[in-house]
Amino acid sequence: MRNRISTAGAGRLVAAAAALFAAGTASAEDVLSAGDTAWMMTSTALVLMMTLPGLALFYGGLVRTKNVLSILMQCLISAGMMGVLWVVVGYSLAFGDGNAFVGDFSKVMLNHATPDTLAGTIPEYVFVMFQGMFAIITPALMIGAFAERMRFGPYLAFITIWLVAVYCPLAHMVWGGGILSSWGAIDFAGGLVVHMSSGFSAMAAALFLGPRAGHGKQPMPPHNLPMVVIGASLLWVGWFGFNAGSELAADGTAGLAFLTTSTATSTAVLTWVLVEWLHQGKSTVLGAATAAVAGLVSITPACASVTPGGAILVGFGGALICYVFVMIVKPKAGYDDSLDVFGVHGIGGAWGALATALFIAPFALPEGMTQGGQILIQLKSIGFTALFAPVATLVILVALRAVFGSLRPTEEDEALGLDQSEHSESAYIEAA
Amino acid sequence: MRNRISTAGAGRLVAAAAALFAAGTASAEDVLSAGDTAWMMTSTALVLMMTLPGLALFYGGLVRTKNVLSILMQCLISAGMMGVLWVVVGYSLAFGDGNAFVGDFSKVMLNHATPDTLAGTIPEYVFVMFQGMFAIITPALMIGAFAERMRFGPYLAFITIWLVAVYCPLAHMVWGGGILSSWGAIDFAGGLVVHMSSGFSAMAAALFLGPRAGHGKQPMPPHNLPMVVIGASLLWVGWFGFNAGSELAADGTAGLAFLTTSTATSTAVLTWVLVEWLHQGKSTVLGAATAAVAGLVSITPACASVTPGGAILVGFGGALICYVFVMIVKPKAGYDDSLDVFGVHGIGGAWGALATALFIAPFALPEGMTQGGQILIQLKSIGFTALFAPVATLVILVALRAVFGSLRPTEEDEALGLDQSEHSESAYIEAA
Amino acid sequence: MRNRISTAGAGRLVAAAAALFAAGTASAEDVLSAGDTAWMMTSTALVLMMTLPGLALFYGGLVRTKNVLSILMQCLISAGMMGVLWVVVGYSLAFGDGNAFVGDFSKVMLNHATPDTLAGTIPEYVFVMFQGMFAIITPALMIGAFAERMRFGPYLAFITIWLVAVYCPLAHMVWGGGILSSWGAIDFAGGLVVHMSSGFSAMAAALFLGPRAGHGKQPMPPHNLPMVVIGASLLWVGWFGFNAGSELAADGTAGLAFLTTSTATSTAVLTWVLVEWLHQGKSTVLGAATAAVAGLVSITPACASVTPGGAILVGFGGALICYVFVMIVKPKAGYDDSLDVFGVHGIGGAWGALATALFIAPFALPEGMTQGGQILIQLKSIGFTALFAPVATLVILVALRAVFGSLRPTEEDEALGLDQSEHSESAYIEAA
Amino acid sequence: MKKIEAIIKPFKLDEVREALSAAGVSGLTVSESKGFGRQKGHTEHYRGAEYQVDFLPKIRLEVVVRDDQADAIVAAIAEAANTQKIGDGKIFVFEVSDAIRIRTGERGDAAI
Amino acid sequence: MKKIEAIIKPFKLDEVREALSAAGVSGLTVSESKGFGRQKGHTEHYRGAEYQVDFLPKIRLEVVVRDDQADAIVAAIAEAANTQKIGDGKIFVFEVSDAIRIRTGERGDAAI
Amino acid sequence: MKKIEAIIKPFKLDEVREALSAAGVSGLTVSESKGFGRQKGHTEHYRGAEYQVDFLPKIRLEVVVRDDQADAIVAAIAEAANTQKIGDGKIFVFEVSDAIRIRTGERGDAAI
Ligand SMILES: Nc1ncnc2c1ncn2[C@@H]1O[C@H](COP(=O)(O)OP(=O)(O)O)[C@@H](O)[C@H]1O
Ligand SMILES: Nc1ncnc2c1ncn2[C@@H]1O[C@H](COP(=O)(O)OP(=O)(O)O)[C@@H](O)[C@H]1O
Ligand SMILES: Nc1ncnc2c1ncn2[C@@H]1O[C@H](COP(=O)(O)OP(=O)(O)O)[C@@H](O)[C@H]1O
Repeated sequence: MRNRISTAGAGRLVAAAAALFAAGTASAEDVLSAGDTAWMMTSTALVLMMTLPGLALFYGGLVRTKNVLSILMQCLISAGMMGVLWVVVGYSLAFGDGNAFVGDFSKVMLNHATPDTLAGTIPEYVFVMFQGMFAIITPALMIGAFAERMRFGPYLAFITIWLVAVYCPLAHMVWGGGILSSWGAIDFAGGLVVHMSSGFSAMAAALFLGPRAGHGKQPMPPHNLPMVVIGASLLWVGWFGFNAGSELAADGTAGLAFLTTSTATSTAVLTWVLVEWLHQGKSTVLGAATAAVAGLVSITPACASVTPGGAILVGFGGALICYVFVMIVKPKAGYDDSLDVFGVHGIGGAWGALATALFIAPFALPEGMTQGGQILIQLKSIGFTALFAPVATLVILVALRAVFGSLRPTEEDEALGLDQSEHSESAYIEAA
Repeated sequence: MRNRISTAGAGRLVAAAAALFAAGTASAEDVLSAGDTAWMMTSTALVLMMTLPGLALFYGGLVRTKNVLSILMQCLISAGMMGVLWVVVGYSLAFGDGNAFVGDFSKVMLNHATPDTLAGTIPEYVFVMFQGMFAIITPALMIGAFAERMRFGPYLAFITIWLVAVYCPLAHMVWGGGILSSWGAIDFAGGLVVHMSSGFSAMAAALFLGPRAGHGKQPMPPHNLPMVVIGASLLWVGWFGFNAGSELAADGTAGLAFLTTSTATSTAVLTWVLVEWLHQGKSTVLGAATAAVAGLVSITPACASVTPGGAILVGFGGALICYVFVMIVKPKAGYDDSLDVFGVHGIGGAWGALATALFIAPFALPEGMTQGGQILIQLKSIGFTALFAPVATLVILVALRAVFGSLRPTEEDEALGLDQSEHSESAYIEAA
Repeated sequence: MRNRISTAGAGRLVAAAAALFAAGTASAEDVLSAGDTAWMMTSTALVLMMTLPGLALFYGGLVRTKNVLSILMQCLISAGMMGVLWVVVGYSLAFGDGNAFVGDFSKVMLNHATPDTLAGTIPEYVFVMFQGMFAIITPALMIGAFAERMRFGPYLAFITIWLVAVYCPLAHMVWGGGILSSWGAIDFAGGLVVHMSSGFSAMAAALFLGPRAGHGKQPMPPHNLPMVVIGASLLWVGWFGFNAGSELAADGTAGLAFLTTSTATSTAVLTWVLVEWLHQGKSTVLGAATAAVAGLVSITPACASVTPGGAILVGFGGALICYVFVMIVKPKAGYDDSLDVFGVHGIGGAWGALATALFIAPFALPEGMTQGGQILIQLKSIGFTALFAPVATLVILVALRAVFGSLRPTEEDEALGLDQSEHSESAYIEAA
Repeated sequence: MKKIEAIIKPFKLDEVREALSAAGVSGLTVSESKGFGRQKGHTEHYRGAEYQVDFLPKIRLEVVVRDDQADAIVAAIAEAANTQKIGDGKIFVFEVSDAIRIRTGERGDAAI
Repeated sequence: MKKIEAIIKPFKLDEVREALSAAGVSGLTVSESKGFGRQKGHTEHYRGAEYQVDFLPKIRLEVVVRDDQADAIVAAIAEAANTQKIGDGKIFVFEVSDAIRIRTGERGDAAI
Repeated sequence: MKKIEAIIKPFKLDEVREALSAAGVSGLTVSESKGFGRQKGHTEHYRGAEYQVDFLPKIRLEVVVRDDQADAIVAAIAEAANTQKIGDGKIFVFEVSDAIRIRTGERGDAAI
């Protein structure tokens, strides 16, 4: 077995970058592996499934009946817009050579590649798509924070700019050979790039847009909990592609990432259910579903760096910390992060990025690095992401408000629901 | 990377046929690849997922509450009947030697094969199942055209005969070494065999059966749009198996097919949403979901023949053309293709088959062929399919009407809904 | 192609055990295959999908509205608790050396393994997770028998003990080199270990808990049949991982298992639909969905031992026998196996285990064994499982009743529904 | 004022509403309901369990009208909802003591 | 004629319908409703947000009967729907001015 | 006794219920309904098919009160449900001949 982690400094990111930069030059690596390719195509399909239908159902079930279609539409158009944008320019900005902060235009329209071009042991086309599915889900994760109160037009403009201005640079900095990668940050599958970036940006957007009408006064329970559970389940299943796929190969490290992903998630579900039981007297299905996502987020950056025992600790900690944020801090603080994007992805992602170093297995520690040193690197990277993403997001939103006037629907339209006001459709019709 | 397209005249079909005919004789190809086999088993599972639950949900959500179960049942029994029929005789009729128009009975019951028999680099059993899932979904695609108004018995008889009389011959002609293959038609994953054949046959059936009672007078909106979106999403995910699986290997061409599939689909979603916005003032979730399917259909025959840029054009054109058919032509013409099988699969499939040649990449053009020549071949193949499928379908339906009397339920039963009248069940029960 | 069946006495179980016991010692087998690993990670994800969301939806749709969340929660917590328990101790008890009846503590916390440890040609971590998904679904299968009437706390305690006391020993006896394996029992993917064990245990639990209030007097139709169909469909798709994954490799035997799985299931659907038509005058969607599961269960132990023709017989017999149990025996006998766990998994599993020998293909018969001899071994194994599982289950339940008082909710809570009484949630809310 | 309550077949709602508009009614309220009567229900099958459905879906329509309109309105409903088949439903007429339009506070005939 | 309106617990519907059939009623209409009263609601939890559910599911049953049947019918409902627990519900009686069977145009007692 | 029936906008239900509790009402029943009136509906689009939705969601609230409470209750509802916008709804008042509490058999004012 080829253990990429132990040989490759900060892990997959460097391996990926190295593979890409090496493309075209002959090397021992430069042979297509059908097994690795099979796994990566599967993983890519799984990551799309996380957004469609996974996330769409998870968020769609959590909102009120009158807004479920607006959520589905926001997920669909993320797959539409990001899917095109990624091939046209996003991939190049993230994985083109460029500088320490962003790529360049050398890979625009993928004109540099053919079916024969490899990235490591897989076709570069497959690598492009795998990464493209990350570019589809990351903006979509933010939807939950401003659910039920953002118009479709401004939303579409927002995620389009956000991909180019926030996601691609961050992906480049961490995975494309940029500055965080040179610090030595470990972010195997996207604790920083995907979850912290979306979670902290989402929080900024939630604060910027203000709470939903009636927030805090009127109950807004999920309109369909089975839908939430299907969504969470498909997220769990798809996340195996997200995490174990991030190895870019079907090997022992992928196997480790697969195992830690599931173990941390199981632990998080169990922990949340028991804590809620003690704290509230009963445990809820919504709690268990939320816990699954919290566990998945937490293990994402750490999945190839910890032992099975470490995964249990990551999942346990992730459940506890997210529980506190979702169940205690948010209600007290009073902000309207409607579906808890910050509490789960922002906080869970930061925890995971830290836990990566806290529980790092000996075989995963880069050569010449101490655990203490790695902890500091992780903290620095967390701090960087926690500042960069929301600040950039606010700049984008201010600009968009200048263009669109308001990003929100009118009061009347918000009361009517976005399904009607934005899309002229009803989710459920009991016809005669 | 082994690029099948460039070496194999009209592409996969010949490669597949060659592999099959060569089975038993030793050759360099005749070694099982675990990687290819892994990908093909995955692809096969994905293609089943397209029908169950993908298509079942997509169509099921589009009909009225009282008919949703009838749709689910029609999809289930397609998996039941076609699944058996394929193993017993269908595979042999499609992929047995036979003549230019249809296979023979040499592979009935798969008696010729053992677990050791290969088709190229994968077990023939896997190839049989992969093709079998196509034989399950193709008849099921037609359901949408005569939804809400065909009795279960006649439907079951219809698809059974249709598989043997329309699908197997066409699959043989295009993929089994038959006449269209000898013309040099390119149909990588089934624009002719699957989508045009079902779309044009469906149109014939819709006209033959006549419109639903109340069609054009009474609104018949989808009873559950989230169900439609889950269905479209699972179709998208599963389609990676359909298209990239059609390479029968996990290689660079599969990677290309994977990438073009997703890119064309994203483009189609984006295009439809923007066009609908301009044309109708708002874009709808149903539009976005329809667009995804239109994009997927369009790229199906072309997915291994175009560059990423070409895929954008295929998706863009597919969305535009299907939009016009679904939103403008159908309402004007007044026929009741209830769920737009013709407008999406028939038209989209024909567009894709043509676009294959219009946007063909240099590496995909068969040796010694000009682009103009390929365009003519594609047009001839489109014309052939557009005639053969619906005519054969009409013959079958006329015969069935002679046997069954009417293929439709009584007026009263149609008003009551097929769930009750055909299956004595209700989809949703709010019990005490 | 390496045909494990023909070389490995009682099949996969011995191969798996051999591979594990051999781990650490160098051998020709001891090389990681990326293709096999890709397929096994895919299979593992598919088997999780069978529970979440597959089984959760299948069972969730079958109960009344007021209990759907309790089902989802029981499935979620199985993934939570079993997922942790398996890594901590379950795997060791099942696949540790131990004695003829149970493993040992040598693999507790997986401390023996690293990402480099192999099980055959795949990372042992992947094997652990694949088996772990079986440990998640098996207890969850029992939920159907005592649906709508078991409190969450006792349920959680029950499945926790059951895994350790029933599942792990049985898995060891059959697959871990224990006594049934030494008899020569063939149970490729879990007819005994998974389906009979859960089916017979479930029956014991149903009898022990007694019928639901109103059982036999009041109709309790499924609250959401489309949900049932999505569940059954995802079970079908996921089952490819369950069965073909049980080969632990992407080879010809996996291809056979894949094909027989689908063929038997299609046959079962077709059979049930036609039989119900003849017997009841109409065929139902619920029947078709039930048939799919019956077919899948029946082929599970036999999937690598029969030809395609044999698979048709297995599916046909399975549908017939389960039909009789579900539609005739149960209503007559009057016990409340609410969602037919016994009738489908218990009976179907036993049938499959017998059919494995009845229809065994020559290439699958262990060397030196006669078919008659194999039939006797299968019968003996069926008898053993049919006794061991329910008796052990009863002992557990008696003990739990001593601890918890009653395992059931109060009459009032049962009338209110478990969603409210146990979890304080409503599945569906039509908010203002 | 009179309140006219009609229990009708669901698919007849649009026709009835049009007939009422034509007859000068400017507002009405409907709700989903289930009716038991001479019209036969049906049997559903779930894994061998038979389930008799006696209650059939009906629309319950309420409209409050001036006394002098009542007869015409009853006749309009009766005509529009009639299919000559069992289960077409009933119309019931009640006295209304008072009516208030919430928005304006208007009372009596002015409110409806 | 009288209209009898009863608000009952949903699980009592079958019993009540049988009691009414036994008492000679040949038609009735029910609808789903939610009741607020002395019977306590419950609390639901959603990610720490508490949500007080005051309205409980009830069945609203309407039956129009001849004047001379009214007392017997009221008694039949009251008996069949009674569980001796809070929340069993209410029965209200109203005068009906007229009744029409849509199918036949019959009026008055003949229509019900 | 009087029965007061109010057709109100759904999002006003909580306020109205509180106003009624404040006014001494201890029980009431509500059901979902759809109203047609001066308030405009909207158009929905499904693949080019336009679908006019004339009926808007309303809550139908019923409360039976003593004769002497009736005016105050009507006023309380009218105030709490008022948004000054078209579609706020109506209140209708009816005579009740009798009321029975199922659990106890109490009759008349004691039953409500
Ligand atoms: N006495 C009654 N009180 C209230 N509703 C009734 C009564 N009789 C009939 N209905 C309603 O009228 C509907 C039609 O009645 P039914 O007896 O089936 O047919 P028809 O009205 O043609 O005689 C029933 O489904 C029920 O909703
Ligand atoms: N004054 C009223 N007007 C209309 N409906 C009422 C009234 N009082 C009670 N109800 C209905 O009767 C139901 C039962 O009332 P409740 O006070 O809970 O119990 P009980 O009838 O046993 O006193 C309520 O849920 C409500 O639907
Ligand atoms: N004559 C009527 N009979 C019964 N319900 C009515 C009547 N008129 C109006 N309604 C109900 O009242 C609601 C509000 O009426 P509408 O005309 O829209 O506004 P407003 O009450 O402000 O004039 C309607 O949606 C309908 O449910």
